[in-house]
Amino acid sequence: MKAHQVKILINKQVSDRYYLLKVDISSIEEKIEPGQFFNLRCSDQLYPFLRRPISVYKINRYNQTLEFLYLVKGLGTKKLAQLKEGQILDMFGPLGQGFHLQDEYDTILLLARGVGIATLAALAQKASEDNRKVIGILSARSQNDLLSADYLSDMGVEIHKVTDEEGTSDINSVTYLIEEILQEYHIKALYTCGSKRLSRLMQEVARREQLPGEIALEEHMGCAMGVCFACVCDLNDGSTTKSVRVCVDGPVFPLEQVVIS
Amino acid sequence: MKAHQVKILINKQVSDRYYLLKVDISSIEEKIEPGQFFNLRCSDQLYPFLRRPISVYKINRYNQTLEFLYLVKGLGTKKLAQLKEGQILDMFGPLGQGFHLQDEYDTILLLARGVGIATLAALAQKASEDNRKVIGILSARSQNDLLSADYLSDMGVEIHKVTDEEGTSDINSVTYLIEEILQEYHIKALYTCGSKRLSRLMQEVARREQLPGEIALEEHMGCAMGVCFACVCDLNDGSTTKSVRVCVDGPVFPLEQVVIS
Amino acid sequence: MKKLAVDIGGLILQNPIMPASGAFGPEMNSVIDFNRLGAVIPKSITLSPRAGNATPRVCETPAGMINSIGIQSKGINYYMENVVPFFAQYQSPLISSLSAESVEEFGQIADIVAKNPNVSALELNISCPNLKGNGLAFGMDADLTYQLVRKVRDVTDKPVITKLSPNVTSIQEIAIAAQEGGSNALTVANTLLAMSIDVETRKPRIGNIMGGLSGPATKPVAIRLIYQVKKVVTIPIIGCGGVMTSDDAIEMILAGATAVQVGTASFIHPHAMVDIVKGIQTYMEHHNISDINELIGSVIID
Amino acid sequence: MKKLAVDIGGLILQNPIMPASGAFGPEMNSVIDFNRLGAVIPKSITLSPRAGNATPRVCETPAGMINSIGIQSKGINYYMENVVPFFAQYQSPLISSLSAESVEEFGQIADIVAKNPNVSALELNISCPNLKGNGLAFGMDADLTYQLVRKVRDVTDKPVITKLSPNVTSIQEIAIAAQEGGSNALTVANTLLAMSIDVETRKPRIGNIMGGLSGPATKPVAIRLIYQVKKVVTIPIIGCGGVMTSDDAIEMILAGATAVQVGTASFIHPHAMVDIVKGIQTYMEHHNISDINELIGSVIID
Ligand SMILES: Cc1cc2nc3c(=O)[nH]c(=O)nc-3n(C[C@H](O)[C@H](O)[C@H](O)COP(=O)(O)OP(=O)(O)OC[C@H]3O[C@@H](n4cnc5c(N)ncnc54)[C@H](O)[C@@H]3O)c2cc1C
Ligand SMILES: Cc1cc2nc3c(=O)[nH]c(=O)nc-3n(C[C@H](O)[C@H](O)[C@H](O)COP(=O)(O)OP(=O)(O)OC[C@H]3O[C@@H](n4cnc5c(N)ncnc54)[C@H](O)[C@@H]3O)c2cc1C
Ligand SMILES: Cc1cc2nc3c(=O)[nH]c(=O)nc-3n(C[C@H](O)[C@H](O)[C@H](O)COP(=O)(O)O)c2cc1C
Ligand SMILES: Cc1cc2nc3c(=O)[nH]c(=O)nc-3n(C[C@H](O)[C@H](O)[C@H](O)COP(=O)(O)O)c2cc1C
Ligand code: FES
Ligand code: FES
Repeated sequence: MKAHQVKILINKQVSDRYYLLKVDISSIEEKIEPGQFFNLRCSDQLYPFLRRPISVYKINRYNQTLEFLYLVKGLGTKKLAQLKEGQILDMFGPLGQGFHLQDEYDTILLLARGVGIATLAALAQKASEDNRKVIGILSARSQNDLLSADYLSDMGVEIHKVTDEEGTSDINSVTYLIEEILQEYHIKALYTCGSKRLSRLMQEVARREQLPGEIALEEHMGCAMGVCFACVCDLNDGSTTKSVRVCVDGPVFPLEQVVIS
Repeated sequence: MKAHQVKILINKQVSDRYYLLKVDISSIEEKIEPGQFFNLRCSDQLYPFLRRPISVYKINRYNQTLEFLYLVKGLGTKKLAQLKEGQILDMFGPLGQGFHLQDEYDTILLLARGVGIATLAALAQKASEDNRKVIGILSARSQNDLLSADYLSDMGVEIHKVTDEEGTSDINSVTYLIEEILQEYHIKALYTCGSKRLSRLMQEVARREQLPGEIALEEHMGCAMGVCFACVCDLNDGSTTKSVRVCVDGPVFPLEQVVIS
Repeated sequence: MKKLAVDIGGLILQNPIMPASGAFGPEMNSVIDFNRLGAVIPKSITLSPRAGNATPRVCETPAGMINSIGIQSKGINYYMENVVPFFAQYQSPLISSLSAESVEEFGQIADIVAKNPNVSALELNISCPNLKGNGLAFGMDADLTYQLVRKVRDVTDKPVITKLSPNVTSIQEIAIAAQEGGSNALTVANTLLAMSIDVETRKPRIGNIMGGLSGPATKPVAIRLIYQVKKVVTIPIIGCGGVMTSDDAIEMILAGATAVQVGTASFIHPHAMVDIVKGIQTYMEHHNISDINELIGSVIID
Repeated sequence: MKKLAVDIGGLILQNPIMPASGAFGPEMNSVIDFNRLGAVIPKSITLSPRAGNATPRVCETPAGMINSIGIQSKGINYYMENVVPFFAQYQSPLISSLSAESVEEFGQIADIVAKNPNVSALELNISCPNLKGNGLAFGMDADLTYQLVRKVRDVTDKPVITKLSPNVTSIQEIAIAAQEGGSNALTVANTLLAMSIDVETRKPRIGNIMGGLSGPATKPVAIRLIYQVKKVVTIPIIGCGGVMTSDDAIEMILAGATAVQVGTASFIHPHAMVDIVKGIQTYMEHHNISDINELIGSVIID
């Protein structure tokens, strides 16, 4: 991990609330894995002050490009959205532990909500490249926020979209949808990101169906290097609870162990 | 006085250390006088935090443009220099009291040092337009810093350049130069800006020759509206000393009254 | 229409926004309409004329500034003859900020000022870090604060607002002392004692060596102080420190402030106070709040 | 070659730059070379394991951040068995930051830690505003400070550094108490007690309601504190608060600091400490200063 000064190739609005940022990573030698993230310096100002953690969305080592998909939410991402093609971005990383895809996971189910879609998209990309069957449930406020759906479909992911605006994203509907998918496919592992409510649901499914799974967490960060203990969450392995740091021990954790507050 | 949002027409480097900023003032109705200044917001960030006072350099009401000539010195002017043509500049003003040019001042002597040249250039412009004879002594570190010399010559000002690098700007040489000018011309008024040392010299000349004169002062400012009392200096009218504010009572003051610390 | 009026210890303000003393004066009438402010507070005034401190008197710091004006004042006579009548032409009530070098002198000046019918309330600046040159202030001692407020209380029935110092171990103690002394409201708070050195010249950036830090950098401290004081007093609080936007003002109100002072912001955005009043209205519309008083101290603690 | 070495109460540092406790740990060795630091100080350690506070534990503010980590700690055993040996592989001396809930406990933990030959000095964190949830700290009381330092002094001959709180009326009093208690140096200072509220959710932005403000916003207060403390003590001062650049570090040294801690800056620029050491060298070259000790406290007061 290191603060890299990379060139911005694209930074454009892709839907009402989302931006796509593409950078040149030819100067980055480290391996970059789905589930990992970079801590971005959104401006050279003192306010926003902290960096912002953003997951890798598309990794293209052939073209040496990396893409991020981000929601414009507060001060930091607003400034990030103002950066222009050709400018230099200071990004610290790659950080954290990525997803684990065991060889035997030939069919996997992803459940992503909101910005979590960006995080799981990188996993879907990798799984599809390995010729695994990927089923993805994408949940968002509106169709407009489901911008990765086509990209994922195109790579062969079976996509199910649920949205608040259509009333299809409530917990019952999603539970029902998961049931159907579990009946249709022999799912080997579950992955989720982006919603506490849906994560609890996935934990239930994992327990009931005895499925392994992983979850990518978000927590407010200070250092993103494991030294400040800002980004902690609890893991419970059945007997003991231990505190872990999202930035270095995660952001990806065993689904069944995470204590969702 | 008001915070005007004006368009930047030009913002370019004109010498090693100086920039020229030209803005569109068609939205500004107030009269703008030589000696007045605007308080510029150099960036929309919280650091630099305060605005920066910069004198008007060239006023062109026909084309509705206003120019500033500024030295890139610290954080604020560095940020100012980064603003691009087409961007909007937030400038508060016009502020302060400008120079007074009595009708009978048909021949005037200006003594300016460094950024003070910018301030006196506006006065020279006005005096020349009135067909007065203007003699200007311009003092700077180097020839490179004497960028307004040609501009002033072209409008008919008789220019004498003195610089540190040539060893011509020491107090003795300037004293001698002034003597020569006073012998050659019937100077009616003195104006100075930009150097304490030279201002003291001008005060002496004014006293000895019984000449009226004015000085434009610089002082660190908070509000630039006369309310905070950050920018004070002392005036002494021979009997009593009173505290005045550079931002509203000045920046132009009677030469003989200013107490130069 | 949203109800913006608040009550500061008996003084009713049409809205909670007013200037902070020292960052406001008659000259600003060419920039904003004083009738749109909750109150007006000119710079702290002293009994005798005072010269103020050496220049430079201000310097900027990250997201803030340090000042060491040092209560430059033309004295009480000039104030009564010129400043008070000037503000009398506006409908916004005039709060006079007072500064003095002893408890006695506070009593004297309060007596003179409060007698004027055009003065609606007094603010006691017991917290100026620039007065004695060493950063000390009356407002750093609870007993002195009590005595001082009591002395002023004895000479007037008009609302008395005590402006507290943030440079103390326990602002709660001082706040309680001021309340017990008879203060009708508290301004929380004045500037943080601070210093800045130019590494090129190796000199302090302000003539007085130390000065008071204001601006957004200090807002998190002000919010904390308001929150702490709100828990221990019953009199209203006027929040002060680092407010630039209406969100900042609302943050103070949520923390426990009934009204809010805006100081340094006016140096950056001369129009700030008027913009903040508008922004508060917009916030209330968005959040469906009909009376600003509902917001006071309404921070949600789980 | 410029002489950068300084003496902190008997501990010689190759250069004056070290991390601030809580903003540094073993994990940073993949980003910077620990051998280039004047010293290393991991996060404050407690006798028993501690859980720390509710999340979110950090939020940003203008030019700064608030934290309420709350001394999450794996306890002294883990520390002695893992952290101390880890840092023993580097040549930079290890300063152990200690936190405890009573004077007795400070004595106990100091005894254990100081006995380890790989620990070069102790820093007593008597100023953490996050420990008791109400922002109070030992370091806000001069007597307690004296007793606490004395207790630790009794158990070790190694250099003891006392880290002071900025949230006090008179830091000079506490500094003198620590010196009289036997402290060999002082860290000036810890974070400013602060708070921030989200106006949309109306909730505090950090789980613990209040927390400690750090970062550039606070530097002017830290500079003032260093300047004040320098005037009243003879032991060396380690400046801390808001240092981002070598100019900031030099500003602290001019104000009176012998060494400088860098905390939050590493979150923004992970490489900050190493860059600052380089920057100090450049400054000394430009200004023709052969020994950094010439700069300590050399602010020019007219
Ligand atoms: C490991 C990780 C990966 C992420 N990946 C993505 C991604 O691919 N795309 C995306 O749009 N978002 C992602 N997020 C969330 C993203 O970090 C926040 O949306 C962003 O920090 C908000 O910053 P802001 O200035 O816009 O919002 P503000 O609300 O103004 O931020 C204020 C502060 O809170 C922090 N904060 C706010 N929300 C979050 C959050 N959800 N997680 C962590 N910190 C937060 C900010 O970092 C900042 O310090 C990820 C978060 C984490 C922890
Ligand atoms: C009425 C007036 C007119 C001026 N006209 C011009 C002009 O036409 N061209 C020009 O180049 N400069 C002019 N100056 C000086 C100019 O304001 C400063 O050079 C500028 O503020 C420096 O800002 P900085 O951030 O680059 O430097 P920094 O040194 O980083 O500034 C730090 C702080 O000190 C203040 N400061 C520093 N130097 C001065 C100064 N000489 N006067 C007032 N405040 C200062 C800054 O405003 C800022 O608040 C004028 C000053 C005044 C008061
Ligand atoms: C230039 C300046 C002068 C000030 N003078 C006074 C004063 O005379 N009396 C007073 O009570 N406070 C004075 N203050 C403090 C302000 O009233 C206010 O408490 C402080 O600036 C914090 O608020 P702000 O961050 O909104 O500016 C002054 C502040 C500044 C910046
Ligand atoms: C996330 C975080 C955790 C901290 N934890 C500790 C701690 O455990 N012990 C301590 O003495 N100080 C702690 N501090 C305070 C720092 O050591 C330092 O005093 C403060 O941050 C000011 O310096 P800075 O502005 O350079 O960060 C912590 C600061 C931060 C930001
Ligand atoms: S953000 Fe500092 S430990 Fe994770
Ligand atoms: S700058 Fe405030 S009175 Fe002049």
